[in-house]
Amino acid sequence: MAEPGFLPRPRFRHLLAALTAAGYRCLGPKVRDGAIVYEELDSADDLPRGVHDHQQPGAYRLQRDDSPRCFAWANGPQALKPLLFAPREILWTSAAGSDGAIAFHPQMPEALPTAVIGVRACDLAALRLQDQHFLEGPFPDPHYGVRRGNLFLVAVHCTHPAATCFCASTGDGPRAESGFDLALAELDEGFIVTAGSPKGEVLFGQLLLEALDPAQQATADGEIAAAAQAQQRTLPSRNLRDSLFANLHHPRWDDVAQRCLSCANCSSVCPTCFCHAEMEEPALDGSHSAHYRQWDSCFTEGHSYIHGIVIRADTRLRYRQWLTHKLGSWHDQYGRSGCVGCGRCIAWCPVGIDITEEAAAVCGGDHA
Amino acid sequence: MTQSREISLSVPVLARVEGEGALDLEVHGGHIETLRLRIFEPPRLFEKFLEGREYQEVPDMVARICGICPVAYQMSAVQAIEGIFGLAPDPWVRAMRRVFYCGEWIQSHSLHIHLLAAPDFLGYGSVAEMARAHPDTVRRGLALQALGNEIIRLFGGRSVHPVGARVGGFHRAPSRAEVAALQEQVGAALPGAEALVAWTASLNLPNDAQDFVSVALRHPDEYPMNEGRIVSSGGLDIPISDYEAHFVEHQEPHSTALYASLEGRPYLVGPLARLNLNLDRLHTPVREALGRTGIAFPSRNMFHSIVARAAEIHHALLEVTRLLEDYSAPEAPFAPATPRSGTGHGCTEAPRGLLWHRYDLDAAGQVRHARIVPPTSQNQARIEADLRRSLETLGLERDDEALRQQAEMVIRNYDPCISCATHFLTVRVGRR
Amino acid sequence: MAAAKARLAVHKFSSCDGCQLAFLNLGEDLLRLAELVEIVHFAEAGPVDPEAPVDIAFVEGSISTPEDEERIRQIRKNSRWLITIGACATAGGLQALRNLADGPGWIAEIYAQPGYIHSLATSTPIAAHVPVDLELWGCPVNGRQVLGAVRALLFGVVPALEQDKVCLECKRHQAVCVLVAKGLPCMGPVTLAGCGALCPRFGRDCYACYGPAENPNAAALGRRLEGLGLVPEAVARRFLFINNGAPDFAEAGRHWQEQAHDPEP
Amino acid sequence: MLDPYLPDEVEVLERIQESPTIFTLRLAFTDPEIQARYRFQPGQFNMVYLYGVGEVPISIVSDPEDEHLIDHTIRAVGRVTQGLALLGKGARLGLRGPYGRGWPLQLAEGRDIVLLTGGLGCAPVVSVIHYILRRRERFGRLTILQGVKHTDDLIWRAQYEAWSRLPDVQVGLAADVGGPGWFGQVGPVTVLFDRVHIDPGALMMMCGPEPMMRAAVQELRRRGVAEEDLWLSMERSMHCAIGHCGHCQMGGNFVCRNGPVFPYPEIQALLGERGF
Ligand SMILES: Cc1cc2nc3c(=O)[nH]c(=O)nc-3n(C[C@H](O)[C@H](O)[C@H](O)COP(=O)(O)OP(=O)(O)OC[C@H]3O[C@@H](n4cnc5c(N)ncnc54)[C@H](O)[C@@H]3O)c2cc1C
Ligand code: SF4
Ligand code: SF4
Ligand code: SF4
Repeated sequence: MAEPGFLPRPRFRHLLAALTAAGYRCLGPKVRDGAIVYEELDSADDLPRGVHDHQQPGAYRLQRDDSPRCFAWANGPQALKPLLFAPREILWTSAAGSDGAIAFHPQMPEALPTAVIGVRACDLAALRLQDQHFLEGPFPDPHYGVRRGNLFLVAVHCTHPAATCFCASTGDGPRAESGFDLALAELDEGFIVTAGSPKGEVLFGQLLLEALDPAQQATADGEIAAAAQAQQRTLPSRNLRDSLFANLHHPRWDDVAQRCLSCANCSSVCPTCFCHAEMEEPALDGSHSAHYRQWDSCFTEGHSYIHGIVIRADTRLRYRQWLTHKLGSWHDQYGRSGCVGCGRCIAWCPVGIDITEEAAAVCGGDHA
Repeated sequence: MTQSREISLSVPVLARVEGEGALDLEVHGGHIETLRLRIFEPPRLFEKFLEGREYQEVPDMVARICGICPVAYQMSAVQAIEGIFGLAPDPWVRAMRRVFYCGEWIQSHSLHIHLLAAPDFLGYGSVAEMARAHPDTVRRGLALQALGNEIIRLFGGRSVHPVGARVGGFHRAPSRAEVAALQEQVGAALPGAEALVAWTASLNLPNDAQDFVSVALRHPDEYPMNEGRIVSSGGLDIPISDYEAHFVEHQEPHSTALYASLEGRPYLVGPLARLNLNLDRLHTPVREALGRTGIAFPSRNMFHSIVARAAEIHHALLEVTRLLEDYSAPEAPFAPATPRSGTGHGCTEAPRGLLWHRYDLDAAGQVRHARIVPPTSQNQARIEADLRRSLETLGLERDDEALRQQAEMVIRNYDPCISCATHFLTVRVGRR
Repeated sequence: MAAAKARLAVHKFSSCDGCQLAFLNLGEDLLRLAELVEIVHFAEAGPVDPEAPVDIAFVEGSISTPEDEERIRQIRKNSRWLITIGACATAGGLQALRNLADGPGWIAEIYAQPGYIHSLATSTPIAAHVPVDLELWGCPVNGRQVLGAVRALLFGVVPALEQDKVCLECKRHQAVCVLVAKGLPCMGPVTLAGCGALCPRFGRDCYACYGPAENPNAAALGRRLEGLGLVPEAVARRFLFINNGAPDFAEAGRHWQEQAHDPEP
Repeated sequence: MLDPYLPDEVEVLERIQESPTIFTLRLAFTDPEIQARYRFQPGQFNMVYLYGVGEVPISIVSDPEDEHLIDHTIRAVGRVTQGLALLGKGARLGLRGPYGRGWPLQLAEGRDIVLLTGGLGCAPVVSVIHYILRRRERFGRLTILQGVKHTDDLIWRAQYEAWSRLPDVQVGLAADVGGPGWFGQVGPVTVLFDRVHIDPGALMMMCGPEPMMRAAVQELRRRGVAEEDLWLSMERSMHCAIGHCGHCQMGGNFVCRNGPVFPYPEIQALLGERGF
């Protein structure tokens, strides 16, 4: 791979132009309804220049100052998940003939080459896990696959972790190490650009980058290292599997059940959670029917419903499923924890339940 | 000896009216002894529920008075409350409220014309029957109704009990793209709306001139909707805050609706009253379309209400087009409110006519008292007067079925909304 | 042998008519429905035959007069499937607020001659009077759910009901959480999905018009609302609103009303 | 990419009412090529799609070597299954599968086999009975144990009687609550272990309510049956059947993909643990 180059801030629009010329629609961070979300960028002016976030358990607020930086914030309410694993989509449709015959029609999403700018290290780690889940088993998911194949990822190393972040503890950030096409380190005066894939390399070549001053690299590295240092939260260990399953009857589960709303916000914002329900929506006249899927969660009743029985009827069992899966049985399934330390489930939990705190309380002293 | 036949007719459930009502008719010696439009929507006591609630809750609560015209209730309420807070809606809010309200007129009027009234004039029991013989007309009507709903949804998320309105403006401003898409639909619907005016006028409407007083809002430059002074064909011209000095509500034993009267007499509110009093405020194409019908407005024929509704649909579409021209979303879709105590009045033109509210708020913005006068109770005395006349003209010797049909047609023509009356209607004829 | 069309009725009790509009606003689907089933009673749409036996009876509105009580019993007898539509029929509606207060006193204050008004002191859900086969929540119900129920019954199967909370629906729509990002007292975490998370998508707090969801933790949400700065009375009002008669909300409302009058030390 | 979610059309060749609520649908793909390609193992399941209503997982009970049809024995308990119950010959459905891990029949060859089922007729095990009886010479002694709550719950009474008359087959029936004319034992299914001879070297296949399976496992372990010779068929909520939707998770296992048939050691830790 080529040595990193420097993209002066005024030339950032060249990156958008190059991506657009290469046929991508460009998604990037934008302020909408009081949060930073990934949406289609019309120009570099759409970026959240000088916008900073304050995140606390159950609270998220934005603030502006006159900083020139556009990526001086920690992740917003959603990672890449909704772009690939759609919150709701039709999987196939069926139609009934007058003789009762049924015809099935696959429904593939439109293959829209999409570039996402501003992706964080934790989100890349989560993407890797979702790829494993949806694509690497015996039955690759074509809906996810089509979107994944059309994705171009421009990562930005994290320099402004929120109070809820703990990617350093899970080993997934704040530096984006791999899984991107291009990576950016933001400095006041511009960006250090690194290519991370053959696709990225091609684009890198079109950017007419300037040579990098080693001092700039040092500043960037220093900021990233400081970002790791600044993180306040940690998980007791990277592998809590045995410890969690040894504590299935810990009183803390009852305690958290008093506070938890069983609202599924945490699993919905979690970039690795993959649960979904399949549903059917027939036309009124019965002539055709849509079979769709939508995000589900282990916090719903439907998640564990089997003919008349709900396996996890109460919140204690639901919260326990979430934590034991996320931090425990994920190891059995994908060889690592399902938590990438993005902190979203802490900030976006309406009552501010903190996964790191709960894990520590349940696992007590008995983790490695 | 039909003349001396004694009649006792009861229509226990009136079809194709909103809410439920009944009509009792007692005829004795060829004369109507009793004629009662019984509204038995059980009293829902909204005015009491509102007491002790915060001002922000009011728009969501009053919407629940009527599923067919929730926007009207919300608009009268926010007007009254903003009046107390000294909050004048900015031009964007004012314009978008009109668009929102137009959606309701279009929806409600199309529903009434096609689903409730037109089957009468064409001799069908329901729109489904009518659709078999007049598929295109019905389809056009349903499409207009759907478009009205769509306009409400753009500002309120749903057309029944929309969630977008608030004191100070709206919770959310639609995006430019959404507005552009809507504009396209509105443009496409215009020719159909214009044709609807001619179509309603071509129906075999009874020729039935009568004497009545029209009451409506009047605005210096707009066809009245979300503000104005209260005027009447009898020369009344008052600010809305003077309503209680001229209009009196009283109770009748058979009805949970309160009857309103103007200087002791029945009066008419609603599309025909509005049109009669505001012809000069209509958009030119609507005036022209009305001109081509050959009907002379102001009209004294109550059955021209259906034509007035069609004209208002046409007008509302043109109004939406005008208001959404060069649309852009504002910084904030609402102005923040600072509560203070006081009494405020709100009066807007619901699809069925004048909808008057009064609120007393305390310093924290909580409701101390509320009073709501819906259009249907204002029309109730007028409907009974019309019925009496109309049945006598038809001939009381006619069989019960004919009387019932005539009675229902007359009532339906007013588009009474019995839920609104916060009360309702069934016909019961007794002949002795 | 062509099977006889299913017979359908729509009945109304004390309500705003908004749920019936779920039918009247169907557009072309209304005509389609009229072809699929025989609509034998639906006063607002035309057919009037309230006593006819039917396969499916939709019931809007709450019970608030002695005549209502009798009528709903008759409807139950005449109907194979009795489905309530909306907050009024399912939980008593906004007007159930009178159950908490002085109904007759209120009538006296509004009507000069309260004796003319024959009304019960309460507004109660249909299920308080007769067995109900299916409850569709919402103020108003949405047409999609109503049609879904009809379609399922025509297929000969039990309709599927939405069970998730508004929060999950809100996330599926990728709305930004108004509680977390704006500190608004949103009821989404205890409210049944079905509206499409309209309020949060409009930037405002959900006011629970779809009623309580399964497994609602009203106590935890109440505490959170208080933490956002609501006084106990205001927390109580959040629960005692459109679905004040739903047991989970009624209980939470009572609790916070007590807190307001008798705050714990 | 092939779409793993998309069903193919099947036709009901025959419908057999087994009990008031249990029925068998005999199905075949309407496309003969798909039917010809279709192969499965006893213990595997299909996703059966009722048009306009939904999909449910149902075990395959027919013989894997019968290339012409696929049998499903179904109990009408909910929306989809009650809808399936209304179907007759000629009706069309959607089907995709087979899915999951079936019974360890290779491992079972030459050995005694004990089949233990609880509750209402347990379809996955019936398929094994048929399978073994048709290849009788390849297996040792066959023991069929069935426990029910009420004597009335027993279906296929005649079948059990017929099986019990076959050479080298023992049948044991137990009901929690006995009734008039009941010819089996009264008590939990484990009482049967004293009535029949179980060779500690036998392979156990079981299917039924989890508390029953747990009790049986404990009892059999006491009697010296090795952990890895105990095989259980598990049931969980399943929407996709291919390990994507997450509903069927039981700890680290996706029951649809890693099961539904498990050797005891693989699920030991969470078997009977409420909430998993
Ligand atoms: C591996 C395995 C094998 C099994 N084998 C058998 C067997 O051989 N015989 C047997 O009788 N049983 C078997 N079962 C059990 C059987 O799967 C259940 O009894 C069955 O799923 C119950 O379905 P139901 O009729 O209650 O439908 P429900 O569970 O009510 O409905 C299921 C479907 O409805 C749709 N749906 C659900 N909610 C909604 C909604 N809100 N909106 C729209 N659509 C919705 C979904 O598509 C869903 O898949 C097996 C189970 C498993 C796991
Ligand atoms: S089981 Fe729960 S934690 Fe695991 S993926 Fe599903 S929703 Fe997420
Ligand atoms: S932990 Fe928080 S976000 Fe998750 S379900 Fe419980 S209350 Fe909701
Ligand atoms: S968000 Fe809540 S209040 Fe708003 S429409 Fe939905 S259920 Fe009703």
